[in-house]
Parts: sequence; structure tokens; C-alpha cells
Amino acid sequence: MKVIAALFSIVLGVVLLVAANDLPIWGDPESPVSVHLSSYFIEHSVEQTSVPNFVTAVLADYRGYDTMFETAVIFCAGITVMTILRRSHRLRKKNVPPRPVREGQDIIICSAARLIVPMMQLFALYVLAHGHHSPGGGFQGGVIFGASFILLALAYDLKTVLSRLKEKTMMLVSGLGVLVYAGIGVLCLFLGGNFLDYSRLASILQVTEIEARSHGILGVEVGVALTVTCIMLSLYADLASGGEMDEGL
Amino acid sequence: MEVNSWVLWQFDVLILLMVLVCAVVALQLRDLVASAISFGAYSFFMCLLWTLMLAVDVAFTEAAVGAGVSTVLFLGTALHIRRRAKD
Amino acid sequence: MIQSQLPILIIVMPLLMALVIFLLGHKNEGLCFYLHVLGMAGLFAAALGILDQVVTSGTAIHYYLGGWPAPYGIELVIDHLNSMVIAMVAAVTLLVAFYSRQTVPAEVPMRTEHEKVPLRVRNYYVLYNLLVAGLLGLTATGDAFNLYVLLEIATLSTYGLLALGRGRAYYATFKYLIMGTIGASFYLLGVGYLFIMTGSLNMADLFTLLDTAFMQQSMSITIAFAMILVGVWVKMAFFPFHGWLPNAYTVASTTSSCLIAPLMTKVSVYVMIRLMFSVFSAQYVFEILGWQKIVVPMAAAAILFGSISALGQKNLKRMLTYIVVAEVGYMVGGAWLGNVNGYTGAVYHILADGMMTLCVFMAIGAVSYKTGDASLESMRGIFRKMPVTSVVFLVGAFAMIGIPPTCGFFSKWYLVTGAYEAGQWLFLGALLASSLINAIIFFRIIETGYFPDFNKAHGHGHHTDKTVVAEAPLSMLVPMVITASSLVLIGLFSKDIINNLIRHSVPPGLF
Amino acid sequence: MADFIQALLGHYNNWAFILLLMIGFYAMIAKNNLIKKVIGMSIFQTAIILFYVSMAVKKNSTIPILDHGHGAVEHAIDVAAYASPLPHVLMLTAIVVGVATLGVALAIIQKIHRTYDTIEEDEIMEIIAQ
Repeated sequence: MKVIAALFSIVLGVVLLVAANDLPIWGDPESPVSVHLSSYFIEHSVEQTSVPNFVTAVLADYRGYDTMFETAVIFCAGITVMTILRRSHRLRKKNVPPRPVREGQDIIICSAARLIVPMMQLFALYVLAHGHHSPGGGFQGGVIFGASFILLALAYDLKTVLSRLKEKTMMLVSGLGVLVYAGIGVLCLFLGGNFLDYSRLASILQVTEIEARSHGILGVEVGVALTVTCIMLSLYADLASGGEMDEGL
Repeated sequence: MEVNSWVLWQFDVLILLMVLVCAVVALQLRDLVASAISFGAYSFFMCLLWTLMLAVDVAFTEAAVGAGVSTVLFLGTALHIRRRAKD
Repeated sequence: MIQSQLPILIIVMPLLMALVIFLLGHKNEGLCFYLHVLGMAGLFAAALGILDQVVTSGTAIHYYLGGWPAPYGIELVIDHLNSMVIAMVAAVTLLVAFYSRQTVPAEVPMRTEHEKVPLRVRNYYVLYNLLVAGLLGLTATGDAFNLYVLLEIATLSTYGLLALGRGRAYYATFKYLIMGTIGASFYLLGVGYLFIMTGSLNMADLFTLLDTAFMQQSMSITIAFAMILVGVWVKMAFFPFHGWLPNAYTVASTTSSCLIAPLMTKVSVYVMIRLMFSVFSAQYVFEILGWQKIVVPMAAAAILFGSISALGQKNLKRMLTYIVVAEVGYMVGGAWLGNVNGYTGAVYHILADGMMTLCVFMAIGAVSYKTGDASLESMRGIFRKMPVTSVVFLVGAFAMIGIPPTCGFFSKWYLVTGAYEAGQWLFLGALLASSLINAIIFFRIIETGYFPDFNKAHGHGHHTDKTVVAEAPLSMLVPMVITASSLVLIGLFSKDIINNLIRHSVPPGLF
Repeated sequence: MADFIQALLGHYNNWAFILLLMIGFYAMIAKNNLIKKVIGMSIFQTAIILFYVSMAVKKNSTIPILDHGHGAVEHAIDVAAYASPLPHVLMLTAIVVGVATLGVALAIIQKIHRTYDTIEEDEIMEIIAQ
């Protein structure tokens, strides 16, 4: 097996080396990648969507359909993990591997976490809201927000976190996030545009079409952030407690 | 080296080496917890590399996801199962 | 207005339905089922609407998401080829939705008797809807990267659906997960090479950009094509990459295998055909590369391997999974024959095989639902106990063998003609041999089912029926009967399907 | 010789990408421990992301964020001054897909461990064969 695997990966490497022969030179500003589509985005994204961060503009508007399914992928993963790992009360006590014993809560870690968590959450909101102008956006903001809960769960324990953010609420919000995204898309349909054509929101928001696109992007980013926050926490809670939702690491 | 004069290529090469080392170490360590931690280091160096390549959004995501959440998920699983790996 | 929005509706409807079921269904599992059937019925209506639209207008429908023009935004392209596949997917999902009424609560492991966990049932339907959204999306899309994302959502929900099976399901699913990720990553890598050479992701745009002498000589493009092919082949379990399929599908629950076995491989075959002819061109694939010399014999090997392995299986479900591997060989081989008849056979077979795989899987599922297992032994005397199910199985078996009024005959006819025209004698031989082997397999089962006393007299006399087996519930019978009759109908109307749909989708360059 | 070194170094991202791809692919197939397989899978995916990201680089360019800030653009945008945004967008999606797959894989591993009490492939095969 090992020999076959090594052989396969060497073949793969050689094939890729051969392919590397006629690739454009690295860093060439005239290469097709830089010229064909990307230049259009760089030139037009500000005038069409008023978002200076090209990546955000392309992610949430030009290719917003991809991003909707990216959110759905995360949602799908959360549900799959939950469904796979959860087990009933009857089987709970059986067949559970011995767990490392937790020796009380460390006061330094707990105090530090108390200090850091609000900062992290504030930063997450900043990243989410400022994604138009700086690196960041719904996904990054959501992960940081989720990570702040994970930090809390690491410092205290999972029960503390789940008593603040009920599991049912968590899953509900994760569904709502995708619904916000798809809902904005469907709203655009009802307003007479194509799916995810944010410029149609102008009539509701009372702004110009270009600004409507910018607001639409913010709206879907919020949806992404909701889903990602909840699913990240739920992934951690399920995996770290083996589906029992009692105790984290 | 006029080829790469617009970035500090020595720095670039160093990070690339670290990425490779971390990848190999993560796969070779027998202790799964240590393996998870060095996978976190791998992700972190990868994110530095992408920052150098001007992909700030991607690097940001990788720092949050790869070095942060993925590592914790690996740790969570590694502590639930037999920690020693055979290879 | 709704007419022009149909292309997106077929994708967003299951996605929204997944969320609605998720948000409303945690109290009442019956509600999940009704919502689900409602959504699938709407979906089927929309799919028929789009099929009608394509046939009457005679041209492809382009739908620009976000209102952005084609190479910059993502577009959906629905033409004669994929409107047929969409209709097939929608029909299969609707039929399985009815079928799932009894099987899902019975088979999704509930773990407890005293404490009901309807969450699993709800989650099952959510994943089901996400799978349908992914499959329809990747069928309708006209963007190479978007296809990757939707492929991932389809496979991710497949992992969830398969892992809800029993016992060995987890290890089999893990194997599938590793193989599936390799496949998807290879696809992504191939798209990366196309992207670095052309700078585009839109399929129509790629087609024009690749149509130059420089691109056709380029090693990178060749390797991109190879990567994409390998990726898609892993996903469809084409012969050397088929290892994950039999294990994963055998241990899956009845509904999951009824849903995934007909759809996943066929949609992957569609993806291969779409990429071969809409991104690359027939001229590039068959004349410049000329890989049909390798791929068609590989397909022949897949057919022979699948059929012969199926012959040796005791478990009926496992046997069917090997037949699925063989059927993939039919379609890949047909598409690579490089002539109109082969192409027609392959595309027609996507439709026919989707329905006939569904038919036999549903029949075997009904038997195992009633008798508790899916071995050859469980079929003993089944004709007397479950007459309708056995007739359905019989029709499915006839279609698999390729007996005339059923659709299996016509696809084989075109494939055989195509193989003859292309001079691919090995493939031709494999097709005929596989029909023969299928006949042996199915007549063996039919014999067991029809003449229960024949073997009893020879040593099995002590075998008594512990359980009185009656006919399957109506919620399973109705979709089974519809599927079986559709097999005959697709066969009888094969001329119309081919003339109105498939002939219009024949790519230029085939003769 | 100097040319060769220059070519070698000029494409060092390519080398690293191919090496990582090989490492990840090997680990996915050959490693016995399921967690190691999953780590290999993640390395394989990040290698592909590295490939996409490195194709977006342009000489003497900066990050793909317009530095005019708000409002209308007075003068034409210099395309060559910004790295290509499109590959970055694609890879954001790919990272998300990667972490989703990772979560599902780890959940399945935990379930396998509950069923077989091991996550070594050869031991699982032995148990199944019985």
C-alpha cells in the first residue's frame, strides 16, 4: 500500500511538473488570470457596487450565488455532525472512553478569557461590518465570533456556554442565517430582478441602485456570519463532547 | 535576484520551508495531540505565506479557520480517542 | 414572470424547503414528511415546466444570477441535455419522497424505544433537500467553479445520509469521504489549470478561449483535462476508482440508497459529458487527444468487472451496487465512442438507468423492509407474498437486461450501434456479455422468487416461514408502480425523447 | 547554472505546492491512522489553495482593496497595482468547504472509534473481516 501510494504521489508530482512548463511566469501582470476577468472586477467593482474591497464585492455580489451555497455547505456540515454524533440517554453512559479529569478552573485562564472574549466579539463585529473597506467580512467575522464562544468553553466548560446560548437557539439561528441569505435573494426575485440582484432593493431601502448593492452585500454577510458563528460553536460542542453536550475539552 | 525583488524572497523561502517541515512533522508525530498542534502551526505559516502573496482575505480566513477552529476540532477529537497513533 | 425565473426556482426551492423543514419540523415528524413531499412536488412541476420551455423554444435558457452578464457573474444554462437530466432528478426525488414515508422513521436509527428522537428524521429530510439542491444546481450551472461548490454540497449531504445507516456504515462512509475529497480536489486542481491558462471560469467562455491552436497544443490544458476527468471518474465510481461505492451503498439505509444510487453516478456522468463537450470540444477530445483508445476499453473493463462481481454476490443490494458500477461503464463508454449513436445511447441511458436503478432498488428495499434482510434467501417465494413488488422487480430486471418494450433495450441498441460504427469490438463484446450476465443474475433471483418449493424439496424442507410477509405499504407500492410503468413509457416514447431532446443536444463535431 | 537557479527560485511556490500536494496525497492513501488521513486531506486541500493564491500574485502590486476609500473614483484605476481578486474569492469558498469536510470527517472518526474502539485502519479491517 505504501509503495503504491508513494508511486502514485510521485506520478502526480511529475505530471504537475510537466504541466508547470508552459504556465505563465509567476507574478506576471499580463497573465490571463490577471487580465481576463480580474481586471474587470478591479476596474468596475467600485462604480457598480461602491465596495472598495474587491474580494468582498466579488464574493458577495458577482459570485454571491457561490457564497450562498458556501453558507449552505457549512450549515449542512453542522447538521451532519450533529446527526452523526448525537446519541440517546440510554446509550450515553455505556461505551464512553475515560476522559481526562479536569482539575478545577484555572483562575488566570478564566480571568484572561473574561477580558478577551468581549474584545473578540467586538472585533468580530468590526470585521463583519467593515468588510467592505478592509479584509474581512461575514465569514471571518462569524468564525471569530464563534471562536470567542469556543474560548469561553475552553476556559470554563461547555455547560457554561450552552447555558448562555441554548443549543436549540444555536441551531435555529444557524438555519436563520442561510434563510437571511436566500431570503434576500428571493426578495430580489419578488422585486422583479434576478435572484440575488441587490440593485432591486433600492426601492425598499430608498437609496440608489449602487448603494443598494452595497447594502445587499452587508445583509448577506450578516446572514453568513450568523450561520458560521453558530455552526462553528456547534461543531466544537459536538466534537469536543462526543455528541453529549456536557463537557468540553 | 531581480526575479523576486518586490518581496523579501529570503523570508518567503524561509516560510515555505517551515510550511513543509510542519506538514511532515504533523504527519509523522505519533502523538495525535502534538500532531494537531503542529497542524495548527502549519496552517499559521500557510497564512503568513498567503499574506506575503497579498491574499489578505484568504489569509485572514485561514488564520481563523485553519489555525484556530480546525486545530481545536482536531484536539477535541484526539482527546476522545486513543491518543497514540501507530504511524 | 415565474416562467423566466424557473431555472433558479428549481435550485432555490429545495434549499428553502430544507430551511423550512429545519425551522418548523423539530416538533412533528409527520409535518416534515408532508412539507417535503409538497416541496418535491413543486420541484417536479417546475422541472417539467422548464423541460417544456426548452422543447418549445428550442434554444438554451440562460439565467444570470445577480443580473451580472455571463463571464463576470455566474450563469445557469439549461439546454436540451440538462433539462432532461433535471427532469429525471426531480422525478426520482419525488418518487423517493413518497417512498420514504414508512422507511425513514423505521430505518433512521432512533436508538431508543421510550424516547423518540424526531430530530434525526427532521435532519434526514433537511439533508435530503440539500442533496437535491446540490444535484440540481450542479446540473443547471454554467460555471466551472460553481459546479465544484455544488458538487461539494451534494457529496457532503450524501455523507450525512449514508452515515445514518447501520453498523459498518461509518467506516464505509469514511472511505467514501476520503475518495470523494480526492475526486473533488482533482476537479478543483483541473479547473485551476484551466483558470491559470485562460483566466475564465464560465463554461461557454472557456469553450471559446480554448478553441485556439496554442491552447490545444498546451500541456497544461491536457493535464487539466486529465485531472478533471479523474476527479469526475472518482465521483461516479468509474472502474479503477470504484472501490468506495459497493461498500457505501450496501450499508446505507433503504431510502438513502434508493435516492443516492440512481442520482449521484448519473449526475456525475452528465457532468463528464457536459465538460467534455461544452468546455473542451469533441474535436479536442477525440481528434487532438484521441484518448478514446484508452477510455473505451476501460469502460469495457468496468462493465465486465461490475457484471462479473455482481454475479458472485449473495446480498442483493450489494449485487445491485456492482451493477451500478457496470452501468457507469456503459455511459462513459458511450460518451467516449465519439459518434452520434454512442452519444445518444449514453445520454438516453442516463435517463433510463436513473429510473431502472431506482426501480430495482425500491423493489429490493420493499422486500428488505418486510423481511428484514436483503439476501437472496429473502426473495424465496416472494411472488406469492408480495405480488406487486415482484412484478415491479420483474420490470426493473427486464430493463436491466434490455428486453424490448422497456427502456433498457433502446439505450443498449444505440450503444451497440455506436460501438459497431466506431469499431470498438471490445466494448461491443462487453455490452453483450453484460446483458447475458444480467440475464443470469436476474433469472436466478426470479427463479428463487417464483419457485420457492423447488429448492425446499432438495434439502431445505425444514425451512419454515417464521414471519408472515404481506405486501408492502401503499406509500411504497405507488411510487414503485409509477417507476415501473415509467420504464415502459420511456421505452415506448424513446423516439420522441431522442428526436426532441437528445438529437438537439448533440455537440458539433460528432458524426 | 545561474539561469537554472533563477528558474528554480523563480518558481519556488510551484515547487512547494507540488511537494505539499504529494505529501498530502501520500498521507491520504498510505497512512494507517484515520486522523492522519484527515490531516493529509487538509494538507492536500491547502496545497491547492496555495496554487490558486500564487496565481493571483502580480509583480509590484498590493492587496486587492482600493485605496481611495469612499465615494466616486476620480481617476482611472491602475489594474496592475492590485493583485487579482478572483482567485482569492474562489479560495475563500474552498477553505469553507475544507473546514466543513473536516468537521464531518472527524465526527465519523469519533463514531468509528465508538464502534470498533480503534482508529487504525488495519485493526478495523481485522474486526470487519471476522
